[in-house]
Amino acid sequence: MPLFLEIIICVLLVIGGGFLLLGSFGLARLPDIYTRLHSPTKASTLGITGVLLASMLLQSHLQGFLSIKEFLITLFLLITAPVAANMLAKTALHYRIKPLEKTQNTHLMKPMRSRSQPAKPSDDNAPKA
Amino acid sequence: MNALIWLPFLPLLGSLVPLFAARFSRTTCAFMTAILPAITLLLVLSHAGEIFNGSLFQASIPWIPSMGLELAFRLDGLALLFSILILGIGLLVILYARYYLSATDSIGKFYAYLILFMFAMLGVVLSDNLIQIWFFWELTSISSFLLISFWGHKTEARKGARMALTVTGAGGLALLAGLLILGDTVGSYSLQIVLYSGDLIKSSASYPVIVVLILLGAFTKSAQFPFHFWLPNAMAAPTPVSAYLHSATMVKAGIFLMARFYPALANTDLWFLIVSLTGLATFLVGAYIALFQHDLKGLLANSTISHLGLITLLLGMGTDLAAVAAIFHIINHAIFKASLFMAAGIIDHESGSRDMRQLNGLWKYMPYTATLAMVASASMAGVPLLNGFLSKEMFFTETLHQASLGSLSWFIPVLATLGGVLAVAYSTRFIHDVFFNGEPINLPKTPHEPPRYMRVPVEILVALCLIVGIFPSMVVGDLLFAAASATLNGLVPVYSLAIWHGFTFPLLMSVIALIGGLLVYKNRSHLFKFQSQFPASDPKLVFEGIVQSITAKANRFISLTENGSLQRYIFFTLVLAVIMTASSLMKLNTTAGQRAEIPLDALSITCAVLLCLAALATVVCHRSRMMALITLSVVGLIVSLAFAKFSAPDLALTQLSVEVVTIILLILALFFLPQKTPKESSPRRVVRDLGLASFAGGIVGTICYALMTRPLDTISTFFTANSKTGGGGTNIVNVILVDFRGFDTLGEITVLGIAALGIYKLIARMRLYMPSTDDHGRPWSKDKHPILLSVISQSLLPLALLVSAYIFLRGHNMPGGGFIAGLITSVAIIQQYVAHGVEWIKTRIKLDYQVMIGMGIGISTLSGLGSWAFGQPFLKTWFDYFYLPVIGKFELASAMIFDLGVFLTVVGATMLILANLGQLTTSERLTQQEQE
Amino acid sequence: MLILTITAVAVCICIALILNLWRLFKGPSLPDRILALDTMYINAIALILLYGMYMGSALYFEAALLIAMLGFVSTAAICKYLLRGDIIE
Amino acid sequence: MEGMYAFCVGLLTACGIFLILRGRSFSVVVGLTLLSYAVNLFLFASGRLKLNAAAVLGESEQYSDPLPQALVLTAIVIGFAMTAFAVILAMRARADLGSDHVDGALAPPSRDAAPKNGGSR
Amino acid sequence: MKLLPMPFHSLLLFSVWLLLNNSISAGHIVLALFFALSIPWLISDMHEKHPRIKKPWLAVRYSFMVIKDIITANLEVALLIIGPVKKLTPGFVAIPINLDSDLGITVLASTVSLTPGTVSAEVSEDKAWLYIHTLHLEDEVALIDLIKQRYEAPIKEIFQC
Amino acid sequence: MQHLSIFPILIPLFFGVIMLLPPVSRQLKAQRICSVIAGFCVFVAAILLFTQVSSQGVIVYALGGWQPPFGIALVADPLSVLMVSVTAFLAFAVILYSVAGQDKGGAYFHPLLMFQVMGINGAFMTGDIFNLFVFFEILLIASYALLIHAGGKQKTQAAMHYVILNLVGSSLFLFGLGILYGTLGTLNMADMAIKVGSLQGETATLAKTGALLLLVVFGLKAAMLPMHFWLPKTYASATAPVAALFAIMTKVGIYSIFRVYTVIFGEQAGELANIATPWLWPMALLTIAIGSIGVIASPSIRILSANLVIVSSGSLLVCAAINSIESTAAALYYLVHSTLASAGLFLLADLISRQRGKAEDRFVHSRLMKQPKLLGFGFAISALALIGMPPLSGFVGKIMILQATQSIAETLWIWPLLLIGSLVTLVAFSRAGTTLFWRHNGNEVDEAEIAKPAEILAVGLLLLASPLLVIFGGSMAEFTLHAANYLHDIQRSAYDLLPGVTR
Ligand code: NA
Ligand code: NA
Repeated sequence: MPLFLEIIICVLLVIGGGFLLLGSFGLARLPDIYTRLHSPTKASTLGITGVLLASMLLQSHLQGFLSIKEFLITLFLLITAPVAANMLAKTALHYRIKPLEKTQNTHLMKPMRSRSQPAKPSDDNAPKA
Repeated sequence: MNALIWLPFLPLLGSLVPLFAARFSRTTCAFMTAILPAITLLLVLSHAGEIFNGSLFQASIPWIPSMGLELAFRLDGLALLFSILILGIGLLVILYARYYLSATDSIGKFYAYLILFMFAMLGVVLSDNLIQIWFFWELTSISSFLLISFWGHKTEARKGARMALTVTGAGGLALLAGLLILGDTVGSYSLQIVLYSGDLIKSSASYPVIVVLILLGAFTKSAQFPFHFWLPNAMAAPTPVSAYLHSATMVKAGIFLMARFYPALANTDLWFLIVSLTGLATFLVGAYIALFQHDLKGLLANSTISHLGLITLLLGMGTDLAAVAAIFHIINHAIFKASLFMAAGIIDHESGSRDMRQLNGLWKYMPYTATLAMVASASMAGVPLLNGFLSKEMFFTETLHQASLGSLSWFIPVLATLGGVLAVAYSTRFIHDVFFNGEPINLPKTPHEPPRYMRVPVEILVALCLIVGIFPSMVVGDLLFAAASATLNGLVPVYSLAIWHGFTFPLLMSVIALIGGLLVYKNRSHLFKFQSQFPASDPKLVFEGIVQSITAKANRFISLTENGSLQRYIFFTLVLAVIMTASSLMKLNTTAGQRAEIPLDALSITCAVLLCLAALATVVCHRSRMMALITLSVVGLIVSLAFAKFSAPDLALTQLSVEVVTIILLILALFFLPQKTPKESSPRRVVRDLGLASFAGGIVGTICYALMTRPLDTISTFFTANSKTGGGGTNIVNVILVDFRGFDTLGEITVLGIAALGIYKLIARMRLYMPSTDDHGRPWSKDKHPILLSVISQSLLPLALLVSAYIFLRGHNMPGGGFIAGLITSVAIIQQYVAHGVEWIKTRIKLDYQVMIGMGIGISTLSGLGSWAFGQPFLKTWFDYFYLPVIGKFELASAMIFDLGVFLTVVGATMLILANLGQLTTSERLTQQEQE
Repeated sequence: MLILTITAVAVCICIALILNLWRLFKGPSLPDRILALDTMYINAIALILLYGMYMGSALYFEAALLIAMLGFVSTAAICKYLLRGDIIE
Repeated sequence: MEGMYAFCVGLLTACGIFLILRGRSFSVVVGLTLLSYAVNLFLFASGRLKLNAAAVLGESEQYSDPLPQALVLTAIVIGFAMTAFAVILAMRARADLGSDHVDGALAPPSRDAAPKNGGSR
Repeated sequence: MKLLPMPFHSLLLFSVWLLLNNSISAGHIVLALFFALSIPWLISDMHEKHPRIKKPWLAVRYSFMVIKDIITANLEVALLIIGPVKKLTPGFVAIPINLDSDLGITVLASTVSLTPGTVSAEVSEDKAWLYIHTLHLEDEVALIDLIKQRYEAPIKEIFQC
Repeated sequence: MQHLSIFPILIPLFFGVIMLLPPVSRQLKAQRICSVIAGFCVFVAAILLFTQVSSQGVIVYALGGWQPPFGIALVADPLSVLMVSVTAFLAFAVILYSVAGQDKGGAYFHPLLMFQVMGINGAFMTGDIFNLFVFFEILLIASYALLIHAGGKQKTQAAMHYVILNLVGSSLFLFGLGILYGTLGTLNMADMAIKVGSLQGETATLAKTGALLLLVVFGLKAAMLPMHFWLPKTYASATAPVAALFAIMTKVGIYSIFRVYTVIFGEQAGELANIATPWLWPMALLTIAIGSIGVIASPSIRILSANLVIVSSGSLLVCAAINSIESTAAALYYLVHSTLASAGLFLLADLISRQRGKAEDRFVHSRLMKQPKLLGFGFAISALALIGMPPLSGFVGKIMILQATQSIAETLWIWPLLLIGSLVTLVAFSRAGTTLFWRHNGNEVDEAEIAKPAEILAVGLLLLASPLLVIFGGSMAEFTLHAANYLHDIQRSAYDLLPGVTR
């Protein structure tokens, strides 16, 4: 295997592995569900892309022809990750999970739950119906 | 084969006659019924002459040789005697019953049962095979049951019949055991051989067992003490039945049996002890009880018991003369007791009562019947010039010659005389208490003489009492001799049938009996008073009580063990499995074998830790169901990774796709189930289950390890070698699935299809608990179909289908195949259901999933059937390589069609399950929401 | 070098998986756990690809593809369940 | 590796059995699923473990035993069908019997309710 | 029935098939054509009408921009994740949107989820507001502007909706 | 006719599939016609196969043309054709009965019946132990679906227990199979029989573990103590024709025990010879005992017949424990008899129950039946057969079993149990019969359902089998002896079943 190829693969792998670890690290570390959502949605998606690219290069080299079917996985993940995040956010909202204390605009959570227009901040203090 | 074979079967045919003849008048019916028995009787009599000359008729045809059962009959003196009794008295009973039964009774049914019994009884006495004897023996029990319960609407008839059947049935089983051991000892079930193997039998170790078992059969049938109680209760039967079965024939079957096996079993101390003591006890007990009966038939029944005891006693005495006497008494008792029962029946019939406290002074109303009854009664009492006297004299004579009780042998004649006294007493009571003794009290009817022909059978029998009594040797001499000869294997002693033997000791005993009996009767009030001190116990109640207490105990036991707890049932099953495997595993000394192990790596350890933690978490969190589902998913994921790691990509793919479908299914179901499991197991229970579970897990792990570390030589090399050349594919696993073991796969998709059909059945008309809030009481979100999900799902569908096609097509050569492809397609469609809802899909997809299943299984089957056209067995595959100009070389294989069937079945089944389950709520939920 | 890198990355992913599991157990809410599961799917894909690279085999690609497709379906289904109770309506 | 594998199989078995012995249908179904994982892994292991030996001709130097793999595939499918049936049956039982307990909430079986004399008279 | 009910999908399917099989042999091209035609035909009923991509070139440019943003976003997020939790200033933001098609909204929401420190959490029922959660909310107005101009505007142009 | 061996499996499969496809799937009437035709065809095929095997000997049908032990082979030997013939006969009667109206009350009755028959026949015919598992699952899943036919709480609850227990059983089956494959490396039973003899030491011990696990599985199917609990409720709650068909289901377990523990782990299995015997003894005897206790405690015909099924299982297991040619022959005769007789009783119970109003088939006072004579006659026939009283087939089976005991110890254990069991059955039946048919209040109700001709025919067919089994008892016993001989001497013929193996 040519060295440059090996280096590229290794770099891609390291990037991928790093971001994957980072995504999971964030998942474990971040303080509330809403912040945690960010971490796998972005970092892990990028990380897996790195690994996929590495795999693509290596397999192409091993098989002797351009093997780019790994793109398909990337495509799938890029399409689905935001939807999964969206569903999870909806669920978290539905479950009325308290966000981190210092989260701004928490008054928006109520209209988000009911999928209505955003309300003024003062509405948040109004007694619940 | 000769006419002998037909003897018993003529009555069998005859039992059908009354069923057809019942449509005619009762007289015609009786007449037609009598024809075949009459012919049989003539046939029997036609053999009599030769038998008197010492001939023996035998006939047999093989039946079940491996069991030792053949259809074998013998007609010797004993059989002749009994046949004549059975057929002769049977004919008289037919005539008698014609008048006895009322117009509301079904006479056809009665006659049918009666003749059926006649058949069975003839079968017993004519049998020449041990098993066949038992065969007919049990038939007599059955037909007797039917006859006793002829008036089945009466409680006492049902109970009496049940009791008789139970007691005689139990005896019958003992008899069977005895006969089987006997046959085994002799080495043949042929009676002929058995009768001549007496010495062999008596010297064998199993002799005592044989004797006891066979005698149990005989004693129960012949109502010997302590099994006598069923007979009085069988009196619930119509009187003709009592006259026939319970005096003349069936109860004599036990006696017959003893006489039949006399050469083979008798003449040992054991035989003497059991038979004579039982007989003596029965003789006295029966006579004593008879005296206190108020029921006419009860008196006769108990007297029958007593007389049967007498005969038994004679057979147990061990002398040849006693045996002769026994046989003579069989004849005499049959004659006088049948006539007495008939007389009692007439009295009952014409006065409406059988209670001797009501029946008084009937002489005035029915003098003719009274005369007949008195003669028969006198015979029963042993009055000279009547047949009863003769055999009783012989009996007394024999009692005097007994020495086997040693210095206590004088007990026997004394007790015999005592029995005689009691017999005279109850016979006197039968006459005096009924025909004299003042006026009738509260009779339902005014008594009168019966119809002319109803008396005829009694007349005949009473006449016989007299004729035999006066001219014994002329009338029954030959018959008695022949019968005795058969009983004694030809060694008949010298005996005399004269009425007068001079002033002998037996005569003195007779005189004592007569005078004593009259005296006892005269002073009966004292005896009755004495007897009334004892609490009356009805054997029927005792018997039913025992049966019911057994039933109750059984009930308690069953509800204790089968307590309806599935957990217990599973527990037992697993405990058994654990015990069995553990017992064997303990002999495994070294767990690890010689095969080299794969070294551990960090990745595997991590995955294993994940797997174990997730599995444990599933257990720990199982009460929070959603959580359990999530951890279960983790387990499933790691399992698929394991398959991938250990070189099974097909398995990994399958496990992954099945996993998702299972999770979706569980989620669907969870909606209708409680979200949380209550804590209900006691700590003890948890510990117990944990113990069992870990023990079982340990065993499985140990076996698994032991297996993996040992080398194995398998048939798989064949598959590797033939996969490409024989199956046309490089993916060996897939070739095994669609070719080498395609039959398994066909079965597997059938299972899937059936499961879908079954689930469809389960879902149909299901009443649902639909929670309106989740387990925290939150109302459900109003957003049915999140916009992002809908849009993205739509875009993913074509891609998913393409992937599915890809997986399907490559399956034969690369990991994949119809099953995985089917699951991917299903998941893709389900995703549309999740994203868009049922209504949306309904208008867009019009697939009949049931048809799809049918098509799938059908296509797979047909692809297998195609090979028949080429003379090949089912599922023989075909493949070939083709070349087309532009496309190039490609392969076509019948396995592809088979796999297509798999694909269709999987999609059809999965969708039939999930879509139907999903649809379940839709309509109801819509209305629910409108109300909100 | 490649093998070394693969091993190193595999270790990273192992740690990631354990972190995922930790979050899965810790929760505190169900969406947290589902998120952890979803992340685990992604890490599993990476793991399979790495294994394929390590073994130099392309046989494992489909497994990764399937996880990518099906993992999403199950995440979406569970979320839908938590939102609506009934996933097919 | 074999030891760890066997340990995992044993643990899965134990977890499955423990859950099957719980009284609620859902736990039982989850237990059955765990048990079927164990079964599949066990059956798979009967062909011995091999690395990088997928049973695809031309893809590996040595081949793992393909037969147990085929058997496990069949077992997975059948297991899926059975689990599906059990799950829906559990739903049905909840609907019919008013409880998700595997024994239902029925009155004691009629055997106990029958009169003590068994009706003979 | 149209020959090509979903031309974009057909193209996608065609290329994905070849991608999957790593082959451009004649046989696979035939198969790819077959699936590219047959699958859309099979599921055309299942497909709701969405606006077509009217400006493909713009779409390609947009894609590259998003990819670039994903990478930068990830680095930003990485810093936030590693950095002290105290520094986080998360918040919810409601973004008024002006897209008529569900597809457009979906693309916008997805883009937003993949790029700078934000996750789309909800779309209002009237499809006029996109609610997002952001890890690092400093200037709400600037964020809204950024999203509307950098992402919403090109999407609107691409789909002409 | 070279494909005859597979007909008993393919015919029901084919018709089952036809019934799922339009136009047949749309009309119950068409399904009924199909079903009757299928039942008849299966029966004819079974009889043809029976005669062919009787005259020409064993037929091996290598599926896919792959020679055993590599491919799956169907083996038509005397035992399997006997079982298949009984199944076919029973199935035909059950179909006849069900077309009279019991097939209503739920979808897919007839296809499921077909699949059930396919599963049972397959289990009997296959010569491959994993294929046996597959057919077990087919017959089980079909039985689950049939059990819940027509719905109702009792059925749901019974099904719950039945299904879960059997799922556990299936898991154990697979564990067992894994062990056996892991030690023997083959799945064909004849091949296993050959290979097992050379197992030694620890591998043999491991194989023994697997074999014993299979015994648990088969015991569960056969309702062997302590795994019999599921049976009474399951059989008693099933729809009549289903319950009747279930009569053969426990026999599948029994069959498997005979097949596996005489053929594979029989006399010639070296270190593993007769491993099941010590376990079978106590459990078989206890099964008879507990079945008999159940018999006496039964409050209704259905539960009574279910308990009789347990007793008959126990008796058959005793024969398996004796493990001799004679006992196997006895078992086969008894098996045929008890299957058909108890099936007949299940159907009869339904007819009786339909005419007795609320009392159903319980042994209590009730109204008058519409057809007391007909039903009473049928009841008497099946009672005599099941008690084991002459002149019906039960007594032959019973005597054959009694005669098959070898040692005094065996005799002392078996005889009293079997004979007391018979007595208990006699008591139970006499109580049942007198109560059912004679203890009524005299009221006749018009709406009571009369037994339909097809139903009477079905019951008649099943009951008729009993006297026929006695009349032709000689040839029947000869055949079972032949089958038993073959089974016990399998080592000699094993290589004939394995064209793919050279000695
Ligand atoms: Na729904
Ligand atoms: Na973002």
